[in-house]
Amino acid sequence: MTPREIEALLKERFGDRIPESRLDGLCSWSLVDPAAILEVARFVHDDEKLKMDHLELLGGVDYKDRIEVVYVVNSLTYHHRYTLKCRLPRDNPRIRTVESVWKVANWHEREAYDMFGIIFEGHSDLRRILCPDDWEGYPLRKDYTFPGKYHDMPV
Amino acid sequence: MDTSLLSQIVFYFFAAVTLASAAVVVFSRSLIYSAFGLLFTFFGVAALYVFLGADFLAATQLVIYVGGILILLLFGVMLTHKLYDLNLKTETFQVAPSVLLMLAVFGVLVLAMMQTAWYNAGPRQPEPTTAAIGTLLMKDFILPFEVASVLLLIALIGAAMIVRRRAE
Amino acid sequence: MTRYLKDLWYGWTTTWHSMWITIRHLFRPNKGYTIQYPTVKAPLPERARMRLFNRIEDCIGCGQCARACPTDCIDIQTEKRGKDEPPVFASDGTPIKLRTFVFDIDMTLCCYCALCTFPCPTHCLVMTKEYEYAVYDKRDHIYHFAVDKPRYASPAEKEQPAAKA
Amino acid sequence: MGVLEGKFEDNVLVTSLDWVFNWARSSSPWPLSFGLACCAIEMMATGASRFDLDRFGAGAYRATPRQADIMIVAGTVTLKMGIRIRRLYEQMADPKYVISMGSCSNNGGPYWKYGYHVLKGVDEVIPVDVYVPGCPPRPESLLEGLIQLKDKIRRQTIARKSEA
Amino acid sequence: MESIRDLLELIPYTTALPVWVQAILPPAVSAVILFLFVAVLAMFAIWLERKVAAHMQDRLGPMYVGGWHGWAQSIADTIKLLLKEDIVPAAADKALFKAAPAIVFIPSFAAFVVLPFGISSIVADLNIGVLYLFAVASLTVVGILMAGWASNNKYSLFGGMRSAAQIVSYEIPAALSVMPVIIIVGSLSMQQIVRAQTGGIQNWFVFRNPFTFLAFFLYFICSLAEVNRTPFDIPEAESELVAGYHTEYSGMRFAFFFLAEYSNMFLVAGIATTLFLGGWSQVLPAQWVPKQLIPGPILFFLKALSLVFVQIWLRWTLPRLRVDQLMYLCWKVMLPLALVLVLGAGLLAVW
Amino acid sequence: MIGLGHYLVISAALFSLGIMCVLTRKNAVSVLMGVELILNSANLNLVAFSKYAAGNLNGQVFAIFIIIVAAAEVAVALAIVLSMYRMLRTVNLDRADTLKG
Amino acid sequence: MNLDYSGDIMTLNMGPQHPSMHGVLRLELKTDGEVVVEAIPHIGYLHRCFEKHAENIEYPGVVPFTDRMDYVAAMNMELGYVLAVEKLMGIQVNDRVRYIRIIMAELNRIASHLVAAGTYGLDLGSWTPFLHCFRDREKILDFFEETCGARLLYNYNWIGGLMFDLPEGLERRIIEFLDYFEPLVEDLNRLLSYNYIFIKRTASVGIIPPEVAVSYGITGPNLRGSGIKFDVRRNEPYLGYEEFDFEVPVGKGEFGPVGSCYDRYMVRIWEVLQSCRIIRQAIAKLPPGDVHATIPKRVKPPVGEVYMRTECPRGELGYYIVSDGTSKPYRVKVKSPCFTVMSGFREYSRGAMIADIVAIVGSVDIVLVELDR
Repeated sequence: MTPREIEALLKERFGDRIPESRLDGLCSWSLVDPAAILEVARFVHDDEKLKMDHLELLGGVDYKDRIEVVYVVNSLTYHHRYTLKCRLPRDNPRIRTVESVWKVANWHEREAYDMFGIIFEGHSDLRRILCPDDWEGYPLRKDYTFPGKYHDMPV
Repeated sequence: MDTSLLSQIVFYFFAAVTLASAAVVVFSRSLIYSAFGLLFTFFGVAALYVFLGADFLAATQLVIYVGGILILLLFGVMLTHKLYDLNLKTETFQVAPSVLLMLAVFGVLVLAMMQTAWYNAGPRQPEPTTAAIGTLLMKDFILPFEVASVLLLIALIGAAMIVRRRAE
Repeated sequence: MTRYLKDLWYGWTTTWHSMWITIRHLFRPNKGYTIQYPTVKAPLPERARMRLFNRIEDCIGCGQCARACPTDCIDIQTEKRGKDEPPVFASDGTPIKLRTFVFDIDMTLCCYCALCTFPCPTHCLVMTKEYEYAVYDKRDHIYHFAVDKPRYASPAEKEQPAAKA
Repeated sequence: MGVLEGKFEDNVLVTSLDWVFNWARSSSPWPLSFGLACCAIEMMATGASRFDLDRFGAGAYRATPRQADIMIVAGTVTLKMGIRIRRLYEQMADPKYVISMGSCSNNGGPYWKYGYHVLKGVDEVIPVDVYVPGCPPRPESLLEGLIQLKDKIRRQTIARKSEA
Repeated sequence: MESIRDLLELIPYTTALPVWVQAILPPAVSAVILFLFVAVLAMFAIWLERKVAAHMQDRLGPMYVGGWHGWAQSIADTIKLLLKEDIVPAAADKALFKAAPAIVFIPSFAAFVVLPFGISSIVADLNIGVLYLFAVASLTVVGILMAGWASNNKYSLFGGMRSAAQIVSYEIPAALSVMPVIIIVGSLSMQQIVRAQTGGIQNWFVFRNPFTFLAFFLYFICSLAEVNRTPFDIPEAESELVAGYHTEYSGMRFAFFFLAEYSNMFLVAGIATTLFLGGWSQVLPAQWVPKQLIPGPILFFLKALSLVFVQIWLRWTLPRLRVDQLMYLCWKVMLPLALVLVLGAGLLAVW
Repeated sequence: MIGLGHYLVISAALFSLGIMCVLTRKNAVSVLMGVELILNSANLNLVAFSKYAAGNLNGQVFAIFIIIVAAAEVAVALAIVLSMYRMLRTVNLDRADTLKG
Repeated sequence: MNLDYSGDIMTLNMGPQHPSMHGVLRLELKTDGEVVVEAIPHIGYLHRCFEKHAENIEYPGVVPFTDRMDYVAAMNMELGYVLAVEKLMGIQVNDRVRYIRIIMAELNRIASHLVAAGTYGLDLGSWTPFLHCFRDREKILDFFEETCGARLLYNYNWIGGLMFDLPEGLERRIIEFLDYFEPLVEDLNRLLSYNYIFIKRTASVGIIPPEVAVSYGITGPNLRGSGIKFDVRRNEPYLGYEEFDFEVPVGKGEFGPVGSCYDRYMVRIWEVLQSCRIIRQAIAKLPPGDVHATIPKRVKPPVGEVYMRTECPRGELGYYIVSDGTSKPYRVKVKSPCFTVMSGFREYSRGAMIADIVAIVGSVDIVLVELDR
């Protein structure tokens, strides 16, 4: 399926919960209402025509005024790919976890939590993954200030 | 004669090793130390067998007691406790009465020994015992030998049956 | 039972196959695989990228290398040459308008990507084939190439020098 | 340092003992098989057929720090790992030496500037004897670093250092 | 022992020494000689292993230490290990931790006593030689368990337990695979066993009958397992258990483990040589060459070292087994095979 | 000169130590060790008598039987101890009272 | 003999420094005797903040950092990044650049798989294959060094072109190398892959069923080892891979269930041969051209975002790049194949023995820096 068809399918199914889409050859994406992400995820995973059973990438992007969560999904059956995005407020970003749809989301979400402080509600094991447990701050946010010292080692 | 003096020294040495390590077995609070004490007891007893001219028996003692029973016991100690726990302590109870009892038993035994006039066959030159023991086992003691082998088989199967985990 | 015997047979034969390979390697003369390093040194290819070197007499102090460096391991400080000074030229004829009084390369930061050597207008910054420079003190890995001393004691005395990376 | 150090005055016997000890130590530096990142691959390549670390007697990679003599810090040391590296170093038996291999462990390397999670040089946590440059160093560079380390070991003495 | 006593008598004034010194001197001297011998042997085996491994892997191995092909490499290693700091972990059980290396090393050292290097070069020709070997070998297990447990390290403990289970199990097929030889000779004395094989290669027990032929391979494989060599080196499997039971050992104590491992290697090779390859007896049939041309001890070493070489060869070829596969091999393959061999050899002997 | 009496005394001491071990220990494995001591002392007696008193090897043969029985006994006993540990999470013999009413 | 001791759960820490952990992975093993009840991976011991660096460095300067992510297959790593930026900027490279990139990527794939196979042998206690693999890998590294001057981290693929053209006569030498190398794969197989101990150690261990593999987003040889025929080079071709004739090997489950360690390992070995085929074709078709022709003077992509995925030796590598129109990327997010593989480790390692854990970690062939970035 082409991105245009996927977008049409999503629009048809979810209507105004897909507020915005951009279809170019580089990375076609649709914006998804954060509240509906789990439904949309389950839909694209289960739908017979989509069968997006492969979550390629889940990550955050800090846009200074908002944080976006990006889901790149892919189908091993039909070899098509699509991107979903959710816009979250910068302070206290919260979104439902898609762990129940793609198991790999577990670690991806932990990483996004570690790097951006996005809290995934319903996640089974939301801990820091790359940084040590007692790390402070969310390193990939644009306003992140480097800590001076960690334990007794200079940073 | 110098060799008899030397052999006496060695005898007393091994006797001391045996008894001291047996004491460790009994009095040590740590199970592992008990087990390793047992190693030296077995070793000392094996040495005493050599003194008694029982070379085959000494080797058998080492093979079976040290190589088999002691390892089994060690495994038993380690398996029945937290594996990586260094403090495998064991409790003791009734210490005072058993010390009394022990002394009493020892006294009675030694007294009885003193009182008995043992028949002494006289000193004999030690000779290889392996072939003779084999002949004895296969001729005079064939029935006990067979019984023992059956016993071993039963014990083997029984042990395996007992430890086997039942399929839940 | 056949499976058991088959297992045994496979185990036995494949072990021999493996052993045949290793024994062949043992008795085959070592076909010069090993380079006995301190006595024999393998020739490096033409393009080998090792330690950075700067021919300071050709350097015009433009600072393009420092900008290209992804790890900021090049530290250049320059000042404008005075009008009264005789003009200096690099070997390819480019006039050197800046006096480079600090040109330090910290080789402990360098990632040997050679991105700095390409923008150099006079090709004075090159990666050499020198790779044997282990040291006991890591400060010895900072290479100072500049030979000139700054003429003006403080930048405030003259206007701020052009490139300060 | 080891068992005997610092107990003797300097004399002829000590000098010849020194020679024997240093010869032994410099001839068999067993490395800890401990790789972190890119440089670990080059360390493996150094141990492999082409360069063969074993020619110097340093091929016996030990898996446990207790039996190793030199620690080749090959790769980026992160803060999370720094604590462990210090512990590993403490577990090694004297005399022990450290070769810092590659830019990252020398000084943080490419990750020096924005690496919030990278230790700026392994010498922040453990003392380093030889710094081998490169990113990653060629196997020859590591061998050269090892030779430098041997030179350093050969200059050691068990004689009591004068109080200076 | 006798020869050493003779040797000592040549030295003047020994008769003037106190009686007990006179009594204790010969065994002591022979023990020291034996120890040096074992140490040198182990060092040579280590060097050999490194060189052979290197060449199998298209490398060169030690090249510089001592000059020609790094012949002094093991010496340097040993001196260095002896000089290294001797760490006793704070959490370890100190007494057992310190005792374990000795308990591991002493049996492998003591077992050399009954190895017949030549017609007269044997320290003690016990009439229960083979049994003695197995008795002494069983002591090693205790030392390994001790080391594993006393280190207070989970890897060590795993290594110790694995090793103990492995050695105890493999002792059974190993002992059984020796039985065919003993049945044929009718004696447990090592020297007698060798004497039964004199007269050339056709008299060696490997080639005596099919049962002994198979028994040789069986014994060799079991002995590999008993000395923890690849493919049976799971107790010290580097990639799994770091270094097994000697993970926490450093310096001199580790050197003892190391020495024990390599002297054990030579020991089992020596036993296999004695039992199956004719020990010090000559290779060529006596019909062709009636007199023994090469001295016995040299022949013995050549035979044993070639077996050591096979051990090394195997080690650098094969991956290692898993614990359960190892036990499977022991109980389901080796043991039935060994029993069949004993039965067959017995029937053959009776018949 | 070492005689029969020496061995008998050692054996008696071993025996009483074994008795002591069996009596004072609560741990099942410890009790097994005590039993081993007792068996060893009996063995020592047998072998000593076989040398000094009997003059034949019957005593040694009996000792071999005892060793065999000891091996079997330890195997079974340890199996019992292990399964007891698995069920009760302890090897304290006082706790093995599930047969009590 | 079964070594399950007592039912006591014991926690065993494998790593971060452990000989078999391919770097500094830490596994928290909950063991019951020899059986691992649960293996929990802890990562981040090599987190080198690649994404932070990428945001602070100009586009061409990121390439050396992508090299350092998967240092065993640096050519492939930088290729993915470079392709992503080129896609964003709309640069069409000429055929010579494409073919050289393919040759280099495939050579690098061979080198990477050789490391994987060699260290896998090492994990299972067999040293010699490791050194034999490294011996042949050295020859590949020699080609790289001749071409771009570095052995391991190349910075060879530039945005819009290549650092250098191939040196004189390299094509011929690569062909010579392939002629020498292809028979040696059979040697390696006889030494390691067909060894019965090796098969027994791997063939029924660490099974990743296809549905688990898909759910955990496992890609590359690990996915193909589970029997799913998916290869980005074939299914979403880039660089003109569609012009090449090669097969996508999948795990066959010859000696056990499909998706075992053995299948994953063998897929790599077969892939090596397929890469040889691709290289031969690419060299045969190599057109003339200028490799610097399309390199932009200044890399300043338009505002936008791009997702580009390539087939790396370890699996599918994706770059998600957000550009804000400046000369530095606004955000670079990497989809790292090792990360997804390890995320499922807890599931497919359950019930293995301690020795199997080593076999499984080796068989999924992770590179820790790529895992942690």
